[in-house]
Amino acid sequence: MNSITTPIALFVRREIPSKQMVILTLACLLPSVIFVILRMFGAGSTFFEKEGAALFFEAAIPLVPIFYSVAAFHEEFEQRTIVYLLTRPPSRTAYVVAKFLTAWFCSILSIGIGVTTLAVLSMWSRPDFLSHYIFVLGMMFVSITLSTAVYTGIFLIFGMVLKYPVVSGLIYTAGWEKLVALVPGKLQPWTISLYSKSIFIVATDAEPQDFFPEAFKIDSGAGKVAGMFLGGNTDMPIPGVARSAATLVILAGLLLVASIMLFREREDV
Amino acid sequence: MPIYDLTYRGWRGQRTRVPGWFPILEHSIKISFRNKMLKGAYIVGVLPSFGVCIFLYFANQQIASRRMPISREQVVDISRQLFDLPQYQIILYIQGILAMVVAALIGGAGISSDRRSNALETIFSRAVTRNQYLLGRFLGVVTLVLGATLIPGFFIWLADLLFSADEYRLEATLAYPARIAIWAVEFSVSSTLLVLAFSALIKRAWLGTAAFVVFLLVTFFFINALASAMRRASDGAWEFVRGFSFFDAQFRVQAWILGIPRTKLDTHVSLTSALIWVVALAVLSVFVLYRKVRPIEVVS
Amino acid sequence: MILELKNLCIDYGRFRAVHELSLQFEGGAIGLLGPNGAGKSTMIRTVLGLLKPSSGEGKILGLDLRRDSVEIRRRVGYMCERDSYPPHLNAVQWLTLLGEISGLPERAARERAHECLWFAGLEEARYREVENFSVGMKQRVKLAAALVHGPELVFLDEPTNGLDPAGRRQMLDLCKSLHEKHGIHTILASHLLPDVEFVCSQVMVLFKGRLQAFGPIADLKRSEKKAYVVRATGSMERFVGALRERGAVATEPDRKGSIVEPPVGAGPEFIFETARSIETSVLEFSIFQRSLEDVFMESLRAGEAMGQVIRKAMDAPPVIRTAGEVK
Amino acid sequence: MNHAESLKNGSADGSVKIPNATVDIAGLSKWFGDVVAVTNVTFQIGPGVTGLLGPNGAGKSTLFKCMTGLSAPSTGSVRLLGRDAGREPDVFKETGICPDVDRFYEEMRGVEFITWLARLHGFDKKTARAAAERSIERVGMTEVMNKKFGAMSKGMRQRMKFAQSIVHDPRVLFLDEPLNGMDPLARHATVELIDKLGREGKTVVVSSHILHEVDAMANRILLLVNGRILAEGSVREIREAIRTRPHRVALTTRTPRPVAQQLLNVDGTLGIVFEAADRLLIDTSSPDVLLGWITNEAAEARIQVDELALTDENLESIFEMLVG
Repeated sequence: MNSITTPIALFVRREIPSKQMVILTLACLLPSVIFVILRMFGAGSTFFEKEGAALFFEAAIPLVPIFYSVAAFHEEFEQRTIVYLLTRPPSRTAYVVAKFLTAWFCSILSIGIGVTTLAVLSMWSRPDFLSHYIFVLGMMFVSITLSTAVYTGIFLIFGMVLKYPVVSGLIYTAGWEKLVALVPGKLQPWTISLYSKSIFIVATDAEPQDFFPEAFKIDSGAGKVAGMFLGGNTDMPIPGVARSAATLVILAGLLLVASIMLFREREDV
Repeated sequence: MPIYDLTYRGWRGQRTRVPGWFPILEHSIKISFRNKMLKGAYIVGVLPSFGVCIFLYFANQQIASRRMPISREQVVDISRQLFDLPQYQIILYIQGILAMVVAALIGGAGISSDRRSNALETIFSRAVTRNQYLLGRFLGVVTLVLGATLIPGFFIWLADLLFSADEYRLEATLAYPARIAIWAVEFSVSSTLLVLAFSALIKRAWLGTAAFVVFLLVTFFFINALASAMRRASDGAWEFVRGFSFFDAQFRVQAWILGIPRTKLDTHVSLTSALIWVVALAVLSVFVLYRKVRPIEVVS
Repeated sequence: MILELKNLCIDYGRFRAVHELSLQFEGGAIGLLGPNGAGKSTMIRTVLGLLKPSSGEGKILGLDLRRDSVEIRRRVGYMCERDSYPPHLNAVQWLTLLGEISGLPERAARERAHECLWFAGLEEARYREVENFSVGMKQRVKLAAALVHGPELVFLDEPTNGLDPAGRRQMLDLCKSLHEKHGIHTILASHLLPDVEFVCSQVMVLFKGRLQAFGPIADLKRSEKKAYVVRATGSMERFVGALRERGAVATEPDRKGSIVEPPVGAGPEFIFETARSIETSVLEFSIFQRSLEDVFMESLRAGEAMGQVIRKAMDAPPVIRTAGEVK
Repeated sequence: MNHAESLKNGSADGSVKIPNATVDIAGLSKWFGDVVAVTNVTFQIGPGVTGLLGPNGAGKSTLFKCMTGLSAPSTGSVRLLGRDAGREPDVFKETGICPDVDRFYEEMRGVEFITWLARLHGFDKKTARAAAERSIERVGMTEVMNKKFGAMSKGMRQRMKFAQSIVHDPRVLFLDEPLNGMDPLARHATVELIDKLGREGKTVVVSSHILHEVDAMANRILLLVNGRILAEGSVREIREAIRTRPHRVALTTRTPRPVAQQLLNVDGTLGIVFEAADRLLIDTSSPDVLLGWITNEAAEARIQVDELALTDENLESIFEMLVG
């Protein structure tokens, strides 16, 4: 057990005060900033479950894990600092598990801080916010926990295999997943964002189009692009919470096992 | 028969008076065109405007074929409805975005790869100063971006002029080339500075490009999300806020340079904040470039 | 006079990296020695005109350090320690660019690029990308790059770094030929004292920003002591024992042998006689000289006591990074 | 390689058996696709300092990676302390590695980084810190141990890297170019430290290109050329095994011509070259006879010897003879 906790402690120690974490956490606090500004104009009473949730589910959850998990292995391989770890007693499996848990933990932490801050701030416009939305908030955390695990697993593998993992990760989340969402039909169950969003949508008992408000479709040449990415998908299939959660858990497990196997075979350090 | 000495000889020839930035400018352009991917991107980037030219040709043919004897005002009106400043702006804006992609590909790797590969140490041990180096790098990218915006702009204007069935078209569009040129300079300078700043900020070659794109998209999404939510609350403020999204700001400034009246404009962005943001980003970029590119850095 | 410094001081903020440095280098090949943080790189950068001295005067090739920094860099070559080349360029392109930056017309720059690559022994690889070169070839490219604009003086910073023995020998031959055959004054900074000794005839030792020793290596190595370094076949202990028995002063033998001072009045034949008397033969014999390492260590000792020196050598001189360094 | 036939070749059967060997390589080959880095190498390494030499591209770093389990051999076996390092990372409790990368966790402080690495060995916080400080002290870096890596010079980083490899007091130590970038003071101290570790009975495998430094610390040499072991043993043993090359003695004297005349009559003299006006290079098949003769003549003061040296019994000339 010690051979796993020490690496985790080491990696967390490296990550917690890092510049990267500060930047990502601040980025996750941006919705709260927007909310505060709105509040000053007297608007934003439904910001949390509409625009706020959209920003978290469309931007934060798929993007934040990229940076943490790519840093986990890719940088160590590139800088070749991995040698210092591999020539120590803990096994390679232990390192993968530790890196996975660290990146996962950090993603949850950054996003969680953002979500919690926004929820607490929401009491400003609706003092009974927490008591009403405690279940929604809980489901949001369930979704964040499960989907960041899957994204972490994917990007961990990207970091081990690909040459430009950050760019590839961006192409995957900001390109592929968004593109698929625009195409109605059978492809949508192949995206992770479907499951992560479904958990939240079912919990709030909302329709997809409530979740993607018209607000994003602003009347300008540039604004239409945003509409395409954030509001195009209104006919998505919505699997139940149990099915979504199970899918995410299984996926995360498979990805972790795959990354362990990849790392055990990897040798060009 | 003499035997010549082919070993190392010194060089005592006349040195040129060319300033240090010139070879760097020349080198950056040469390098960009040696890379097949960039060359491809550049050519693809210029292509849409040719599509527009072809469209103009057929559209004008059609108008000419069913032309009836009408007054001068009507003729001018018809051609103005077919293709005028708002259309120019949309096309050129798309061209601009494509040029920005070219800039990101060329400029994003520029300074960061010099820094990362430590080539700067050797370059700065030669007769260049930091200003000359930065100027050379900057002009190298600007020239290409300028090419990718100016060439399509002028082609469209020429096509508009030549294919138009309207004999008064030249008179009506005489000011356009100058406006297009001013816009092209403004656009390429501001986007190049931004790209180079990201390139100097982030040492990994492609991460600089990625960071630039992420920066643009994130500011765009967040500013627009903020603006759309504010829209219900206040009328003037949300337009002001939208000026802080680089894409929207560029769009607004472009409309201003091209001289499109506010009433005809299909966008709600405040010109003041757009101008502030464009200038501020440029100043910030220059600052970053100066901070990050230094011959010698003292640590601790 | 190639390099003339007078009371030169260089500061980084409050840290004084070079103290009142004065020297006159008349040309030739000179080794620049000193432990890390002694001010070597500071000095090189000042002399290249990249750093402004805070006080004092300096002239290089007759050019003023403060005023003519660009002209200095036009006429001086610099081979830096770390790899330094942009990606996706072949050797000729890279050298041509550097030549043009230094003010050569384009054609001349290209011709010079080929010539320098030939000189560095890279004629077959000149159209390949520098990135794909081996360590030894990268070092050669750097050497060629330092020469492409036809400098009158070159700084070589650790030119043999990472080279294997054969590559190192070839590189040292090239460095040596710069001065001997082509009349380019050479300043060689290296941590490998044998390299410096091979290439240079003079040396300067910097320590904590001060000049500790300066002059021809042969003069510095000369020793007053009349002694010999001796190694014999068979047991050295026995040989040293015999030498001592017969009145000589001999040090404990190490891998290089023993330093023997014959008794007063006896010449070198005394040592051979002793060897013969115990039925062994002399394997190696030479007149004792201080090694360059001794000279180096002693010049540092001159400043402070040795123990202190090693500790003090590390008290926080700032780390200087050049433009590219990624950490 | 004309001298190779006089040496045993590095095949599986002929290698030297070493009692209490800690590193045991048998029939090791390693290839990456078409690239063959190491071919059928067999050797053992015991306590003491062993120098691993070879030109660039000879397969040294691949061999290092295979020995330390970072890379799995394509065929053959690698036993480190009787175990397989790739499968049983426990062996690293007694093995230290100083790789040739110049990278650390740059945002960490020196002592902190090494403490963490010590903790990976299972030390608790206090012990790890103490071990880190002790190893830093051994490499003489106590003064700067609280600096961040980003603010250290190359030589300091190099020594910190050395410190991390000895933090757990390993029995086997692999050092890949440990002296690179160090200044003469640090080199001197580090060579002494390595020499001391060897005398303490540790197995130290050290690679370096600076032959005179290897000469000063290693008592055994492994010479790797083109992915194969070309020679192993002490400098003396290797020199004696090269029988095809005559021994060369350099003699500086004020009367070179008459001396050369007489030398021609000495048994075993194969040739004499005048290298300079007063310096003779004598090729001989029996150096003992020649040296005996010179000693005798010099003792009688019949010839005046200014300098006498065996020019080819050092690592540099052996390397040149074998590798060229």
